[in-house]
Amino acid sequence: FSEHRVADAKLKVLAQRVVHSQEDERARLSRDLHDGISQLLVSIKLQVESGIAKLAGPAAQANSARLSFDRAATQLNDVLGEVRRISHDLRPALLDDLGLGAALEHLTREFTEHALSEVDLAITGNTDNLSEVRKTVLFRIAQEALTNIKRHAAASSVHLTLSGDAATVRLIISDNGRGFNMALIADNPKRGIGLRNMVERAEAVGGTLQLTSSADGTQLIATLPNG
Amino acid sequence: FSEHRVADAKLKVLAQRVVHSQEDERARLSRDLHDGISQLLVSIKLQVESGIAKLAGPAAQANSARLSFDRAATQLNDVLGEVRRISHDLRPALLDDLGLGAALEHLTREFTEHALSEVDLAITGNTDNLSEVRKTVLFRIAQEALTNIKRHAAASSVHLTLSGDAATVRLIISDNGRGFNMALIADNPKRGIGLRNMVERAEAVGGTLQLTSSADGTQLIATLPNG
Amino acid sequence: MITLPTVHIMLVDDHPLVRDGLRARLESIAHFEIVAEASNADDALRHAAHSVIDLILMDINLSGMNGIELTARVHALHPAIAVLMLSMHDKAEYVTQAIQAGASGYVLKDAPAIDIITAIDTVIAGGIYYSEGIRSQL
Ligand SMILES: Nc1ncnc2c1ncn2[C@@H]1O[C@H](COP(=O)(O)OP(=O)(O)OP(=O)(O)O)[C@@H](O)[C@H]1O
Ligand SMILES: Nc1ncnc2c1ncn2[C@@H]1O[C@H](COP(=O)(O)OP(=O)(O)OP(=O)(O)O)[C@@H](O)[C@H]1O
Ligand SMILES: [K+]
Ligand SMILES: [Mg+2]
Ligand SMILES: [Mg+2]
Ligand SMILES: [Mg+2]
Repeated sequence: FSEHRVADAKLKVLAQRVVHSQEDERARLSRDLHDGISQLLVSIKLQVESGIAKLAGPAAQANSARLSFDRAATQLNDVLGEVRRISHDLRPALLDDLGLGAALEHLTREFTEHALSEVDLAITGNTDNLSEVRKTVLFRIAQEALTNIKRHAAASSVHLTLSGDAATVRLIISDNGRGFNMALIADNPKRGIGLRNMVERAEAVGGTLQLTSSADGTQLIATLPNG
Repeated sequence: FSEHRVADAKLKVLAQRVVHSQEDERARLSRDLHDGISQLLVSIKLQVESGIAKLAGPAAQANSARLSFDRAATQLNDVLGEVRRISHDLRPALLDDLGLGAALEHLTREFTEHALSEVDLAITGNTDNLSEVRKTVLFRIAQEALTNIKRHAAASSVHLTLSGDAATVRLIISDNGRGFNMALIADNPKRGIGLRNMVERAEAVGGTLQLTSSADGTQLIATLPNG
Repeated sequence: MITLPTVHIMLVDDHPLVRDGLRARLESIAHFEIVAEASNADDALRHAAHSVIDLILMDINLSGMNGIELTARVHALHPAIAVLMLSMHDKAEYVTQAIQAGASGYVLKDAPAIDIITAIDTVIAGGIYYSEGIRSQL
């Protein structure tokens, strides 16, 4: 009975967290679109319209019209970049277009742009038969793991390995950073949700996530059925 | 032990469902932005740039330039409308700007535009102190309930009541439609997720959801702590 | 040639590029003059108290006090200043509350800018103006 209760409590906490995180993401996206994209678009539209109005006026205004259009063109590039950023964050089109390997390459490349660590990625065996949802799960795990390394590890080197055989696909991500005390983290009521998300995601698609950490670094192994 | 197992299995199913639905939502949004918004923006940018090029050319092209800019301005209005729609679907700004009452008014007004049923909404007492997340939960419950009524109830009249006292906030949604057999629905492995989502959302924020249905109609009562 | 009396306008919007765009478009109208800009309620109220302003073009989403509350405030303190809402939102609930707060019109940001110009002239002449996109909702 008490175990039932524990599981029940766990369920409630999970449900609560899910409601929060999904609504938070929606609210953030909605604001990004409304305040970021829409307002920029309004400004671009007004520039174009004022350029048109100036063209219709005395010839002396032609130069000023030209300036409005130039501005609009520049701002259009900005807004395009912003829309692309949002849509990539949501789902890297790469994953659909080129598959998991290319998407991981893209992630590691992006990582080296903003971090001081060396990263390498090795891909062996076959992962082409992996289902869409499992690909997405592995991609999200890699995304969160690299974010954690950037934020917490202070590592000088990071290795990613993706390997597939007939039965399973395995993603290993290891760093030589400062590591962390897993027991302490698990007990911290204010702890983040990244690690827990990873575990839940892996388990939700029939897989497992193993984590080991020491002062020599952190290693994470996600193992999913290959299919 | 077996109850523990049941709860554990429930947990896994929930987690799996969440991973799927969130990724589906993200993928859909990402596509909307990438295929809908980005492509339109690229086309607008080309219009503006070709207009600018024509302005720099012989005077005869001034009219043609003007046409390019006009088209760009029109398309900018289209893209703005589209961004607004996406952002509103994610989270109606009304909820933040004008509160839960106005957001429910909006929902019911939208409902009457597409449904044949009569709807009325009564708001009594105070719900201003309700937390952001509880407001969102009640809004989502009303959204799903009205969608269900539209799709399944064939009701001629629908009542919504939002009321708040010192301790609790209550949202009642009732219709006089054909109702459904709750036991049968619960046992159906192919059943939808709308009702389950409502219950989970209400419980996740410390509330309850009561559902009763008969051949005379369906009634749903969500009760949350007021705060 | 008919010369219309100058309309002194204040722009209230928290997005600087939107203010830039509005200024660019409205300044090409001979009898419009942008005399002030504000990105929040405090600045807007200060300008309203110290400058000659005939009309405020008012955004709804401001950080802090929103544009509808600010409209009520301006309406109470400076009843001679006309307020025209300029908003991304096309929902009737916003329009109703804006009018209750004392706004004389409501124009959508994604309507053609000629709409804003017509609205300003209409409101200054004592009329009330709504964008096409919301007339159908009221
Ligand atoms: N690779 C790593 N190296 C060192 N410490 C790590 C590493 N990964 C995780 N940690 C530690 O584990 C903690 C929990 O990680 P988790 O991803 O769950 O949360 P978070 O990153 O703090 O916040 P968020 O919810 O944004 O992910 C981190 O705060 C950090 O202390
Ligand atoms: N107001 C109602 N009147 C009549 N039947 C209803 C009503 N609400 C729900 N139902 C019945 O209960 C079932 C389950 O509803 P639920 O919202 O969980 O799933 P759904 O609407 O079928 O699919 P979705 O997952 O898209 O919500 C419906 O299929 C319908 O048969
Ligand atoms: K002018
Ligand atoms: Mg993290
Ligand atoms: Mg449903
Ligand atoms: Mg704003």
